[in-house]
Amino acid sequence: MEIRMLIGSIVTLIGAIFIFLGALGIVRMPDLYNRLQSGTKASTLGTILSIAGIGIINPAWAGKAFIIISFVMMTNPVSSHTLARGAHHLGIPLSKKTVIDKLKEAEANEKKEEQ
Amino acid sequence: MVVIILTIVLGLVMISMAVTALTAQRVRAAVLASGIVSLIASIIYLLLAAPDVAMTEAAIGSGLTTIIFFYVLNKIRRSDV
Amino acid sequence: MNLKNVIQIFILSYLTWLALNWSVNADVLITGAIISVLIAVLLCSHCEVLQEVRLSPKSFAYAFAFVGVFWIELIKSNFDVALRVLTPSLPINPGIVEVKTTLHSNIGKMLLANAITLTPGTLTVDILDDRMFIHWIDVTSTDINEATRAIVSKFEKYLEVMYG
Amino acid sequence: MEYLTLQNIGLVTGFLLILIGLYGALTQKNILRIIVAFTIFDAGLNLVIVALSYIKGRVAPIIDQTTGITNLSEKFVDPVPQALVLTSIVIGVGVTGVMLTFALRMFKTRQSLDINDFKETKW
Amino acid sequence: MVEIILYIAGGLILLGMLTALWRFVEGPSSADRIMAFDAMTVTSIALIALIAFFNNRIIYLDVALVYGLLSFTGVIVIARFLEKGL
Amino acid sequence: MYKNMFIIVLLAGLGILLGSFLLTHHANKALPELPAYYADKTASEVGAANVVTAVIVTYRGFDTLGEVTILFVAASLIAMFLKTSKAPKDRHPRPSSVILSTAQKLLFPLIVLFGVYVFTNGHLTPGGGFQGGAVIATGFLLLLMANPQAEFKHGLLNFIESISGTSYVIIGILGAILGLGFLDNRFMSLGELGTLFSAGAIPVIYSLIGLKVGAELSNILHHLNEVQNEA
Repeated sequence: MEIRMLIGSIVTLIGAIFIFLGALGIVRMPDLYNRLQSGTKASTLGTILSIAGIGIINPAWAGKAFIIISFVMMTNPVSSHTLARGAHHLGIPLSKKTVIDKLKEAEANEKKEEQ
Repeated sequence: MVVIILTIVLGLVMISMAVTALTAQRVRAAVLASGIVSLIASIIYLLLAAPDVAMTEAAIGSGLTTIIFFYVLNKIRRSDV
Repeated sequence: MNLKNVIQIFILSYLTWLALNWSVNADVLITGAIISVLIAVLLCSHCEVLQEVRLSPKSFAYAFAFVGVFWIELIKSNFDVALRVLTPSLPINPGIVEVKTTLHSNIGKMLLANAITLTPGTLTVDILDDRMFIHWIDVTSTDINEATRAIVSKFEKYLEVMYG
Repeated sequence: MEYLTLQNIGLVTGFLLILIGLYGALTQKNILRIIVAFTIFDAGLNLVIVALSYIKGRVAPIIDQTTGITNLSEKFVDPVPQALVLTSIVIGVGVTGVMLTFALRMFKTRQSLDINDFKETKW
Repeated sequence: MVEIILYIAGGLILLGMLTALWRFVEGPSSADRIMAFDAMTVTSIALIALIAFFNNRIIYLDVALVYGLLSFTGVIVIARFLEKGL
Repeated sequence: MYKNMFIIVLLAGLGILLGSFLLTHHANKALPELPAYYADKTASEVGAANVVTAVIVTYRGFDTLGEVTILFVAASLIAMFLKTSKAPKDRHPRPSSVILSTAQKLLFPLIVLFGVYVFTNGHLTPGGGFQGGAVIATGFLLLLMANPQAEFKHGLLNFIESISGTSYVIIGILGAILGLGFLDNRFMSLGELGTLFSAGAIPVIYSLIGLKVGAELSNILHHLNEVQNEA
């Protein structure tokens, strides 16, 4: 009983630490794509772990916690993918550290073929 | 006590976002800021023991209003929008 | 109107309904069945999304293995990115690389892209037929084949059995 | 220190939002920004009403295992203002939608979003 | 013991929200703002779950689900608005 | 200049008014008479676990009827404003990626199911017709996101809207004939408190409101999607 609640609260705490690190990444990273990497992904794992911890503490809440977790895991990658795709189409620049951009080359190639 | 501190922080965020909404350079940033005002309002509704209102604010006040705003902004493409 | 598709959507909705209500009273069961049938027949008779799923014992086993591998990768790479964020010099080497996938079904591609996106360090930016463009936080190779081996292969071998 | 209650914080935040929203609606020139200020005003008004209905130490007016079914009027916060605010939020989105489509029509006829360009009905 | 750990977790979550807010104010592009908005709303789901735990009401989790659903659709709409696909 | 002075004086006056209200008001220690009656009697009189839902649907049912009417008028106004400028389709939106369209197909039934859950459980958990309708409209919105030029079944939406609106009024009249007054929920059995089939007609009424609101909001979004781009 007591052990289970302790485990649940520690899982929640780990989730909160991941959320904080993700937010730190949002501020520190140099360009949008790297921010998406650290920011929304780490926040997603943090949220999942927090809710899982709450579900462990109260086993009666496990069903709803499971629904929320699977829902977040289904939707969050889709929204970050859509955002990254839109940003790249809009031409939001990558940082100076970037070594390669194959997508830009591919789009340039397609345009050349059309003409 | 913890709840009071949490509410104060959330209230300060709401007010600063409302000021941001009025001073933002582009309308889309203003709309996003007012969306954040509504989202945080729904957390404060939960703290004030009103889950029904919180759900309505999250679904209708924040979600649908922002979506309708962006549909209209999509029809008015100008440099300051 | 495809019977297999309708039955799959019905089972999915019914399980979701039971998990949402978290009770097995008769009224919950009956209402859920009626609502799930209505949704499956009226709204989803044309969305052929779960058609390509293969239903065999082997694919179920691989599904469990996929979930396990996915969670291990998720936690491992989260620690990796967290370390990068905490290091003062910010050791990143980002770039957008191209990889190839051998999956044909849409849902397999979507699951693969979602798994890649959810693991920090890699992010699916765009997908054109079987070419996927992935933003990689630490580019070790710009070659298509090597990037494919490093990013895609670990998930693909499970998804291939499940969705083809 | 006794002024620092949940209700008072909600009231102060709501009042400040009302003032900010009203100031924005009166001073902005762009129609879309006026509508944004109006939604902020709306949010502040609703927050004030809900904060007034809060009573310290009481719970949300929904019966379940944690509340029991006796002496409910000594455990619940006021449900009537909450129902009122629910109505107000739904009507708010209808009004905002109408305002936005009207702004769209105005933009289409005059290619301008400045409120000073529409003076025919001014008196 | 459990409650103290959860209070610390709540504090960290709030700090994360505020840090994301800084990125929202800072910009520089619209896409950055949307990303900060997304991170904030995902974080808020965890905050709502904690509030539900401290009030001991399972019904608050419904609010978290609606919140997540609407913020997801909002981010998709704004991203499609940016790439002119609306 | 005078206008700015006027605005500042107005806001300062309002600020002083609100501030003095804040300093003089006393927090309630107990519920007033009417809310106390609602809180005590809802379980036995109406049978709903959610007191707010009981107030909205039964005690203050006329307000909700008016609210639904206002939303209907708003939807009609939006349609009227946008329909007059119907032009040939000249929109070329950027197509969505495979990931979004596949995820939409998978999520759409689940979102609609969740909306139905929200409004059928309106008397037990927070939520109800308006929130559930908004969630269903979100599902349709996702459909539009994945394929902006999708052909919508306009007739079906209008049919659902009018049928559910009429049924709502008919149930209200049934309450007046069989029960005690217009929109009275006690002509169906109250059931056991806390189960799905309880609270008389409240789940039925809220489901009808949910369908109507969902159809109306989907219609609004569809009209906004169809109008052609300007400038």
